Amino acid sequence: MSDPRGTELSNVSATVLGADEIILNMGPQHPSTHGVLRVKLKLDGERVVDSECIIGYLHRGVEKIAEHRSYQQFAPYVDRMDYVAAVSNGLGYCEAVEKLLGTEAPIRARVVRTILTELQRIASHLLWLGTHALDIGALTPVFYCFREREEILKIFEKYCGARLTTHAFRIGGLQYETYDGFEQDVKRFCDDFAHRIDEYETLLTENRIWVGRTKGVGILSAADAIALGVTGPVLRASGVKWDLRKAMPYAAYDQYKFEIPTRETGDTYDRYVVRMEEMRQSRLICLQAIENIPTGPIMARIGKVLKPPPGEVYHSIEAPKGELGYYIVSDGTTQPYRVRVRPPSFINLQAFDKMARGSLVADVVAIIGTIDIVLGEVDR
Amino acid sequence: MSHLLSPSIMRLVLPVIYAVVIVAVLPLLAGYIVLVERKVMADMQARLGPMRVGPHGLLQPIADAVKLLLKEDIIPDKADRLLFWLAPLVSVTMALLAYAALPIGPAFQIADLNIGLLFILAVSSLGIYGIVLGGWASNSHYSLLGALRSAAQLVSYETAAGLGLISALLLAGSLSMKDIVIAQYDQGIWFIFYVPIGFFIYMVGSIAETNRAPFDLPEAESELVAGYMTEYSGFRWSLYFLAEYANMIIVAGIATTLFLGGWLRPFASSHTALPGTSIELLDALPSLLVLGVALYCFYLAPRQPVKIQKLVMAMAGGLCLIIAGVLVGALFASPAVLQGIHGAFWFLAKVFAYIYFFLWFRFTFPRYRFDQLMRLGWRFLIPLALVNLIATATALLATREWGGSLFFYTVLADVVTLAVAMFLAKNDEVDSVVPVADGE
Amino acid sequence: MVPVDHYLWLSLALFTIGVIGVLTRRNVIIILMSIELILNAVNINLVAFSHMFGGVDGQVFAIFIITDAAAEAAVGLGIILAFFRNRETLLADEMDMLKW
Amino acid sequence: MGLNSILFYFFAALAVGSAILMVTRRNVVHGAVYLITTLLATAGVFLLLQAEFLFITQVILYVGGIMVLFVFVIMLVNLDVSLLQYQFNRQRFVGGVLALALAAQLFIVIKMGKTSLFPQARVPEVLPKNTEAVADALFGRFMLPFEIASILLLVAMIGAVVMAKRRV
Repeated sequence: MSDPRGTELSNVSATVLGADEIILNMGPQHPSTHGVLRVKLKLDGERVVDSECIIGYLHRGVEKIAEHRSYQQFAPYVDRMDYVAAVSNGLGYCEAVEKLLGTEAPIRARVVRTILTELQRIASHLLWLGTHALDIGALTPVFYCFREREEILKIFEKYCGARLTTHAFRIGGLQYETYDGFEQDVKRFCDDFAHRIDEYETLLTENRIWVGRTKGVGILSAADAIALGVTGPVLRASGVKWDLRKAMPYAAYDQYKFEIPTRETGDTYDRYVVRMEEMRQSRLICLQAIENIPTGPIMARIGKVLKPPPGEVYHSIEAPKGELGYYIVSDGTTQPYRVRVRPPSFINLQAFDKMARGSLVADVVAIIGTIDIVLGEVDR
Repeated sequence: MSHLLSPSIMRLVLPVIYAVVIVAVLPLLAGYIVLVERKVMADMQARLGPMRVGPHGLLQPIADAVKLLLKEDIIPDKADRLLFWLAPLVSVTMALLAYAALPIGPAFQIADLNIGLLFILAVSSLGIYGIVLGGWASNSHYSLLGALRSAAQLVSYETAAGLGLISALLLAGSLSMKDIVIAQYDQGIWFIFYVPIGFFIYMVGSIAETNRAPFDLPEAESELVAGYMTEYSGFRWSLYFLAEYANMIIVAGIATTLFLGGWLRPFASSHTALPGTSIELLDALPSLLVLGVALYCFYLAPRQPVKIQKLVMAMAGGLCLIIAGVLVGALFASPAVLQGIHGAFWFLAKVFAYIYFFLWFRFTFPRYRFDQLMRLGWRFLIPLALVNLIATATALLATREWGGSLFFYTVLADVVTLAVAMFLAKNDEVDSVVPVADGE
Repeated sequence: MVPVDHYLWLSLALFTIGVIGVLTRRNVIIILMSIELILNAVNINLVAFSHMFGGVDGQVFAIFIITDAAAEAAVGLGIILAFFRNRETLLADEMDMLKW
Repeated sequence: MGLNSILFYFFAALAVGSAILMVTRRNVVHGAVYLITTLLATAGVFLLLQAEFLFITQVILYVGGIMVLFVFVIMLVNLDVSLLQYQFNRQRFVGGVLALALAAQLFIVIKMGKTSLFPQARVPEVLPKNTEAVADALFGRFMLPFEIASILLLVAMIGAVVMAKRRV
């Protein structure tokens, strides 16, 4: 400080310090980033000018593990990716391996799989709705959502003994027969759920604050969504009618009638509406399927030791969050040579920066919520 | 003994007693409001709420207080120690100071200031320093952003709330809290029926001022962690907490005094005595209500699972019984005592009713975004409050000039204000659909 | 009963401190705050005289001065914000460009 | 010395002490806090002078309004740099001397005029209700200045918005 006026010092610092741009670090232990997502935001006042998602805090090397496990042994691991939609993960993996083996599960197994997967879709969307509403400050819906989700988890528990990471399906079909009263349980849930979902909508859909917080927030145009590889409800809310259940039917979806809800704008509100409608459609699928579960075997004849012929396969399903794909390379041994998962959350998270730029800090929370990410799946 | 009770001494001693009572009771009251809040929340969310500490969680506030006091007191590195220490004190002092002018009963008031209402508004507006300085002194982005939000929010909504209050002030013609209640007694009607829109504006403004949902941006837990309180813990944190709940009671008290008739019972101006006595019909109501609660407690007591919980429940019933006894006793005492005790009962009942609305809103609505909150304040509430003010003043003037019933004119004024409100809301809707544009 | 001139002494002290602040500090915000202090010192005078003569005229003037102070603070702080945005400094002696 | 006098000297000491601290602090936030203390002490003096309405105006407007604005702006502009800079300007000695000279002049004026200029006026025992009296004066004789003040505020508001706007 040789210069008593200290002008030198002030000139130096002026280049270092921006006028009112600050870096705000959200996470990895921020309550509303749904796990250990870390977001670095560059803020101009309260407006986001740049954002960066930093992931990997939950990396467990699931894909690598697969290379040292037999095909059956790896099946429970996939449940740990999207742990709020374990059944869907299992379905994707089992069908991919079945495709690799060149076989198919019996029709009864496929119908039961469809029912359970659709229930899982409802459960996943319920969890999303509750936490998303909580992020935006509505404290009550989350408890209502958990109440209904609990019913679904009870059905899972009765069916296979586990609630969250179910490992419900086996390669080639199902391990367990449905329990007595399965149909009644699902039916009771579906009947109940019809007016439960109206209950959520009375709390949110027309609420001025909710509309104000979600309309026009985090807009993602259809072109951007396609360019970024976004799938699932996020894509459909942007106006692209793309649903693998219709586009490349798997399990037993080709037998049932259902709509693919889409919206135009691609903002947070549209994604909300799309997911609400998807829950209704899932309920309809469940009701149709439960009417007529075909009888017959639940397991294809595939033998105890799986040795798929050398080759590779890619199979994808419409998980609650978007396209969940498995790319499996077999070298003819009992263990896969390589397994690569295409997780919907990971790809959808790419759209975050597009949505967040120019929005406010409060919207960032809404935008993270609306993508519906699960970090277990993003990081694997 | 007689000289001790002489009026001049009592004039000095009574305020001190009141002050001590308020300072002693307020933390407990705040604790129980938290319990009520959790119970109401649980009820609205289809669950039970606190059930473990005491029957139905009756002792939960005490357990919470003990926990808070025993927590480690952490001062962040590089925090401004002096201000970090001072800020919660400012918050809580200002909140407590406001009670000086709040009339809980016709006599139960520490100081009947000529400018009572302004005094309360002034001190509660000073509470903002506690928040802003606390947020700044913590040396954390979260705290600072929370503090700045809250500064902006308080300044804007104070204006709206103040303008809402003035409509009632016009009717009362005084700033003294006591005179305002007396004016309502004289006119035989609570001011809420004259200026419902003013009440509504004040209600929204007061929710925003106390940082309650849906205006709880300064402490939006999902966005800014806990806002300005992020870095606080233990005792300091509980001071903030106390200040928040004390402020809630204050705003509820202001609303009660200005719009809901203060300590007056419903239909205070009509007198219907019970046959054969001098006891009035409606004066018996409080005792019966509390008696009902006491009986319910006694009904629940043997149904508690644990012996100690049975005991606590019975004690709660006994407490209610004692209160009911006091209320009944007051019926036979002198009119001043009757007014004092029953006044406090009605005042607290109205305050709790008002706070119940706060809770109801909190568990129903999502949270506003900062710009939306500002828009609501500046572009809807303040213009509406101004229109309401002018309309009410016109109604008063019309009554004075042309005669006729004030009620008729105020209804007209309200209709006009509502029309303006519709217009404003429609304008607002057009704006809010437009996506957030960049600031270029 | 406090003699009137004691109010004047208080006012004088605050006024002088304010002037010293304006003339010697570099930070524009502190300078602005010192101006507020000067205005406040004037208010004490006005109210003291108003009380001395038993009227309220002095108080009315004090209210006008507070209004003035509010206006001045609003514009002054606006200027400071604009200044800070453009020059990223708060020092009065660096306000040496007539335009930027 | 009655209670009134004790309170006056207490407030006076508080005001002057905080004022001195205000102009000498390095940290602007601390300066603002001391200015707030000064303003509150002055408000106390107003109360002793039975100017209740002005007391409230001072607290609500000055402390609750203007100073909040100050604190707000101080927190918006970054402070870390200014803490390290030299706090007084080059003319500090000249400025200080000038200020003291001005103070000395005023001192002499007050001292000389103490007996002649300010007759010990009689304070009426019962003052009219302060708020009403101020209101009568404001909306009666001082109506025009009042309106001018409101226009001034409007102009200031527009000016502040224009100045603070991001890019004009």
